[in-house]
Amino acid sequence: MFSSSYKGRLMPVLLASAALALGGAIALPSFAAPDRGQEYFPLQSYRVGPYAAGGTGFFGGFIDYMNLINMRDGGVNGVKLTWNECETEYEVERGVECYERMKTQGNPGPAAMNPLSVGIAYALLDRSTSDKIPLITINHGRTDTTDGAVFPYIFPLLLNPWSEASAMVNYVAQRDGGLDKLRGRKIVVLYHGSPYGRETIPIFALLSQKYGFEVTEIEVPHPGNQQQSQWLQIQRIAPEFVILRGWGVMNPVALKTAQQVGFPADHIIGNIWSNSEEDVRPAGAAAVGYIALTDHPSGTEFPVVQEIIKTVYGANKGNLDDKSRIGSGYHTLGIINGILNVEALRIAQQHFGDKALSGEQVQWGFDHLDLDDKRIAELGATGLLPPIHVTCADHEGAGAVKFQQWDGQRWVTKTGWIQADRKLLRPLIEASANKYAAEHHITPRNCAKTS
Amino acid sequence: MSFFVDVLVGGLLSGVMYSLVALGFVLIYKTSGVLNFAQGAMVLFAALTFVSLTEHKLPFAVSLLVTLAIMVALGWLIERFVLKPLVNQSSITLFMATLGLSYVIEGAAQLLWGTEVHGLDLGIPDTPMQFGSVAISEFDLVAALIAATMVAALTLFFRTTRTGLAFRAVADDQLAAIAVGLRLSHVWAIAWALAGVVALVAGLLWGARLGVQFSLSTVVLKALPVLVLGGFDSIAGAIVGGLLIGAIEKSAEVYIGPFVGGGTEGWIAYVVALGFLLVRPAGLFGQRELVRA
Amino acid sequence: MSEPLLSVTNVGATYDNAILALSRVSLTVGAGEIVALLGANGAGKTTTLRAISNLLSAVHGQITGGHVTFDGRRTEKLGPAQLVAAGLAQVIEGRHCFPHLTVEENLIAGASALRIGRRQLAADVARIYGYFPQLRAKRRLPAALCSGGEQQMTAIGRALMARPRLLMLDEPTMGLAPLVAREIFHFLRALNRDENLSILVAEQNATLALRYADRAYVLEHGSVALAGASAEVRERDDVKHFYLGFEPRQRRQYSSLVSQVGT
Amino acid sequence: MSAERALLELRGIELSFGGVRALSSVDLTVREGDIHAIIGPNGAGKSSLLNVISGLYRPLAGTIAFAGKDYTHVPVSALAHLGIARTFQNLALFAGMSVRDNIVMGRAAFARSNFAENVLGLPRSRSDERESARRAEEIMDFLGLHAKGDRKVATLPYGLQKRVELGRALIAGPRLLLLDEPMAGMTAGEKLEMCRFIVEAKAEFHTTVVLIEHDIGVVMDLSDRVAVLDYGRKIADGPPDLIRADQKVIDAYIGVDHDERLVEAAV
Amino acid sequence: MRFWLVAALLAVALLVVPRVGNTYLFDAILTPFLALSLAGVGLNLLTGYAGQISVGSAAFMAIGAFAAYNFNLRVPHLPLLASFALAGLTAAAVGIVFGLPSLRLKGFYLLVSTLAAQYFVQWALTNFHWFANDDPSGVITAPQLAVAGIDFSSSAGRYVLSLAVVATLTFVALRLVHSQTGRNWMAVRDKDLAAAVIGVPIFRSKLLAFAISSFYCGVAGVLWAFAYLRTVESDGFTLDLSFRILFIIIIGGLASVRGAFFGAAFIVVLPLLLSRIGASFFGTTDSGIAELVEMILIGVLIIAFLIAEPAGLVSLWDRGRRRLARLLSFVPAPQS
Repeated sequence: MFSSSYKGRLMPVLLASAALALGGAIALPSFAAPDRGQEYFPLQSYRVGPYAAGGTGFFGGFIDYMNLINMRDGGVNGVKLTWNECETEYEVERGVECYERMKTQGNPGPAAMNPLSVGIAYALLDRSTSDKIPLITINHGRTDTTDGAVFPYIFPLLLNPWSEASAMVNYVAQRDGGLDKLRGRKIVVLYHGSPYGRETIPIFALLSQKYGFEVTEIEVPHPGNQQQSQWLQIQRIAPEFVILRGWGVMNPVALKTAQQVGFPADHIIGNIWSNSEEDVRPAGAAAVGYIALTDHPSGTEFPVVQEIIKTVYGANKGNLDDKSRIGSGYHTLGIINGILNVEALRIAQQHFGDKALSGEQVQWGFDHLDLDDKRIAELGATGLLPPIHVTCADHEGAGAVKFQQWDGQRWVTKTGWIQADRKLLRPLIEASANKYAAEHHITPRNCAKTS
Repeated sequence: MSFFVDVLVGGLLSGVMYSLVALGFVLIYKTSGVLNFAQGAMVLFAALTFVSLTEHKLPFAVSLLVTLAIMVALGWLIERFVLKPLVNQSSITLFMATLGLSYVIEGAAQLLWGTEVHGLDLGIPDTPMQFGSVAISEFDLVAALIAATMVAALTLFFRTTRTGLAFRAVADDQLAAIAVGLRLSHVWAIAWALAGVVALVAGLLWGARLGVQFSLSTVVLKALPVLVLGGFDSIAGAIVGGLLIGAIEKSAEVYIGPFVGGGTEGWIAYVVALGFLLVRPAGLFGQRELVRA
Repeated sequence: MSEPLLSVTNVGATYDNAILALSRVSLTVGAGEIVALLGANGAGKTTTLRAISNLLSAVHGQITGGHVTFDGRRTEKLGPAQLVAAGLAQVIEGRHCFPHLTVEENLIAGASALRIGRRQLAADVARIYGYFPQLRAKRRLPAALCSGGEQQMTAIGRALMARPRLLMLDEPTMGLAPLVAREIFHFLRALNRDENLSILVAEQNATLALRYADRAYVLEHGSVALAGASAEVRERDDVKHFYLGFEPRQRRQYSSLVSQVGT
Repeated sequence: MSAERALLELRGIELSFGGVRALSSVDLTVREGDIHAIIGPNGAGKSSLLNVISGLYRPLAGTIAFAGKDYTHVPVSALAHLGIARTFQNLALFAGMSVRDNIVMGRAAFARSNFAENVLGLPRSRSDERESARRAEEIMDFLGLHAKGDRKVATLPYGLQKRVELGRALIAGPRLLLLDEPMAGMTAGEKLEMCRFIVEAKAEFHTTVVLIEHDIGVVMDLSDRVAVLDYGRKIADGPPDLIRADQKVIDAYIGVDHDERLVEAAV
Repeated sequence: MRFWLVAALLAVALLVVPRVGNTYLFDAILTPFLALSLAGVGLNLLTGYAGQISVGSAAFMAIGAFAAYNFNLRVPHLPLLASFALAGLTAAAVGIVFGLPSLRLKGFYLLVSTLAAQYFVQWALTNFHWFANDDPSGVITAPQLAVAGIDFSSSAGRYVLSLAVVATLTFVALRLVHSQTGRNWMAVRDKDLAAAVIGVPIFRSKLLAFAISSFYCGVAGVLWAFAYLRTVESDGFTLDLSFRILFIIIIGGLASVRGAFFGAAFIVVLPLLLSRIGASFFGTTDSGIAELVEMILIGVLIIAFLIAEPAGLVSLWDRGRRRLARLLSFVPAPQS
């Protein structure tokens, strides 16, 4: 009575399609292979899964910028940019598979890897070093990779996590009228339960010791859609500020839960991954007044964004499906990431000639990446990113951030560039990097010589 | 003391949300013995469909009705194309099939409506109200109310309608149900459709709280310990289990969490459920022990 | 004689594709008849009834041959629900009341295969209470809490709710006190007489069944060993043999075996 | 012919399930070397009695003496070492295993090697395996199963599966063999063969047999003694000829007109 | 015949493949395939043979990985393979603890109890920083892989090392399931009552199954961490990974050591296959859509396989082989 009409026919269909699939996979090229003589940027992107919003915005911005360069300038000094995507879903295994699949493609090979995932970046640390492909972890990554002597191929550009923590503490101090006012204050750090989230645990402890504020660090398990008990705990501690080191869904949920327990939004300070429109919009009214740090302010008023709208989206080649997301935080970060990658290539070309370069050559460009206010203005990105000066020893190159507040519709910038206390951090970074070097038998290169 | 009450109340109310998800499991398990892992995906699918419809400028009520219709249709499709051909297979096979199903539903939901995070505003403010010294979010209260209404409605449905009667008959004794002329596949289809409706309600409430996005589908993992505690086949158990788990989880995180570095919420429910099981292997309200696949 | 209401022709059946349960069973039930199906445990009575109402597939069984005609229609393509709707109801072995449903709900569930309105349904339930007045008192009690006799009445009542023309019962007196068992058969006889309901009853208690039935079939090893009018069957000595193994020929075989080995 | 010594003695066994009385004050004495049958209508408590003897049910009251030792309930885990083996009414074979492995399993309690020895193939494990294999071959020869050794047991016809189950019980060389309907659902020919196995097993392994069987013809011919249960009580016990003539037994089986019976009881 | 086939296969895998393969083949396909196969063999011992469902395999992989890391770190001069074995033993010990509920629980209730293991272990490994040698991110990095002075750190080397470990343990598993231990497991699985009656120590057999299965998963975790990813955090050993391993044994075939390899091939290769087809089909337009279509397809395929071949790829394979053998033998099949 339960015999089902299609059951019997299923197996032949399955076998036939399996054969077809196998044949197809062998016959078809695995990607539209990058053309010879073009600069190849493999994208380990993620447009699905819990962090899809971040992925689509960031990689959308990156692709939009590369499209702009190709369409407006005909590439970088005549070298067209090319790319393809491999979906990682923010998962390490898939990231590794993508890396392995993409690293051999392109001629002369990939310019740089941009996985936008701390977990994946960790797994690629020695792989990309031994394969001589720069690994860009803009605004994130492992802090001690800032030490370019030990990690020549890893670039936590603009802002590493420790700088970020320091800048946030500095901002709190500035609001209160000086670092000496921090003594006795209570601060809670609410962080994402992942390597990214945990990266700053020791540094907050250090800062609290140095400035005498009381810090409680509370973890929110991945993906962060359950925070009630954490916020009840916060309610009990009653801190002056909550520093939110969130990611993806954790951010709106944090804001909503804060509202639920009655914690004021304007005393929550979000970090670099809690500062996009996608993080606050879903929280609705609960997000009004929320403050976040940024080094990639959102907005469409920047000339480079305008040009993308005009040239790329005008030609219907824009990457974002939802046009209202143009100029959102993730999107502008993607654009900035595009700028930095392209400029590194440009600088490397000055050294190696105007042609498609290998990863090893592009590394030279990143190692000498230097964008001052003038160059940033030429790029149409004034105010969009701080000046950056990368050196052999310093792969961060900036460490300055602005603070912005959400008014319910848009982010309103509240401060100019605020610097992290990089002098304080540098010895710690070096110590950590040297420990890594010792464990992994790496001989640091001599930066005094090369620069 | 008042803090403890705050925690307890907060826990109980979030437990209500767990119960809502667990309810969907119970409906299907009771009639067909399938542990439906795709329930979470159905929650996501329902919420995403609804919110996308409203974003396409459909009025609230129309969106609700359309989503309802889609969920019912989905239930029927699942019965027809997944469960029916798998009848008489071991329960582990059925479980794995629902896992596969969850991929399909999650994929389809996002393919249809995109992967962006959507805010969902049901017009219920999520701000605390003071009841004496205890602060309770209005949203939580409304959620609890809706959950209570739904349980009442389901109970009424089962007690008073003939479909409900058929449903209970199948849950009680399948062979006898066939012998009196009940069509199992009809009842199963209804169970899946109802589970879809429950998923819609859960999706709306969870979605309003968390934003409508991918991780909604992971709420299913919160429902499992609830089911263990309450018994896989008891509606009352789903409610009581949910409340218990919510309360235990929150108080543990607040009172024990700080001493062990926090994050106990991820497992405490399971460990409590496990400890409980060792004492009562069929759950609080469970009717019979399940035999291995 | 006109076409019988039910005719079973050479039906064979197995469980799990391995256990042979029936081989070539044939029987008929005429309109208005009470027919008894007798035999020892495991002779195939239950399987025969399940084969008739197409319940075998629900218990890992299958029909391997032959065919069943009910009211002139072949039944192999009909599902159990359709058969019930066509007027063939069964009280399955061991009663199988829905334990958590009340007595009244059990009865209502019996009408599942029919499309009838609420009022009609209430009238039908009242009719059952007419047959079994003691059920009315227990109408709100979960069936599991009723006595064995009441459960059997509930099960019979539930089957009658489908307004059958042929009622099949599988060991309706199993485990019941003698007086209750008699009461049940008495009731069946009355129902048959008053409403012209045809009945096929599988029963282990041959004496009791033969006293009420018009005709009887005796099953042995999954096939019909003996058939005839009740009185006739009652008088035959070999009925005893089917239960107590008096068949001389077979005995010899085993005995010789024993003596052979013993020496 | 058979010794008069009692191998198994049940005294005053009481058993009930959720208030329903399954066995009431049942006494049973099984003499060593006998085939002792237990018969009775459906639901009379025959299988329950077997489950009490094999320790699966714990009686409410009563004692069980086996080979001179008293138990309030028989420990299941020690059953094999006591020398008791049984078969089940509805086949309890290990469906996913081969015929040979099923039979070998009957010696599970007597394996001396542990898993580490098994993995490494140490002498003790090897001798275990050899011994088991040898005995399994013997049993399969005895039961006519040698051609089927590698077949998955679930693919065999029912009659053969019953035989495998008997083999699994026999390989342990039990002193007492409990058979729960070993011939149910068999054709006459299969029954005859099964009878032969039981009789031969008794002769060859000196096994005492307690047998539940519905085919009374078989029972009467095969058994040394027959006990009759009805409604959880033993209503008769004795040699087949006496049982056959016992009016209570006839009543219980064929059913009497209950009025008569009530009258009889009243008299 | 079969022995020679397997031997030939192994010889090719060990001698030929490392010479002709590229790093993509090793790092993205073969090494994860081997690690997952081993985990599948382990879970199959527990679920397929002993009949105890578990969705905690990833947790035991995590225990293995972290234990091996710590043994390597903290015990000087410990040979690499010894740390593998110790890691497996650690996982086995924890496995016994989480196997205790199997005394009383069955089916889905037991499944939920293994979920407790999954979450608790993941939490403990992240929360107590000692396990990751106080790395602030909770990430551990593989040590240099050297056995008896030979370095296995290259892609091909890691593949060969994995292959050797997996082949050895598979051999052991095969012996185990054909021994009294394996028979006891199957007896408990098929009819625990009958098993008890004939004297199988039920509880001890179940615990042994948990222990050995966890040992296998633990070693698989070491391979996953050391040979495949090289850098892992405990969050990488998710429930999703546990489910994948469960899929492997169900799709491959329960109670079949070979099945774990078939299943692992299916689970590792299918997504790659689909994503390759997807990439060429959708081009570079939107990897998201390709990914979602892929997700749906995987789900559909899983359901379809469960419906069409509930006994797993192994039985499909055996049927195919028999049919092929009949074709090749040129003897017409006997008419039945």
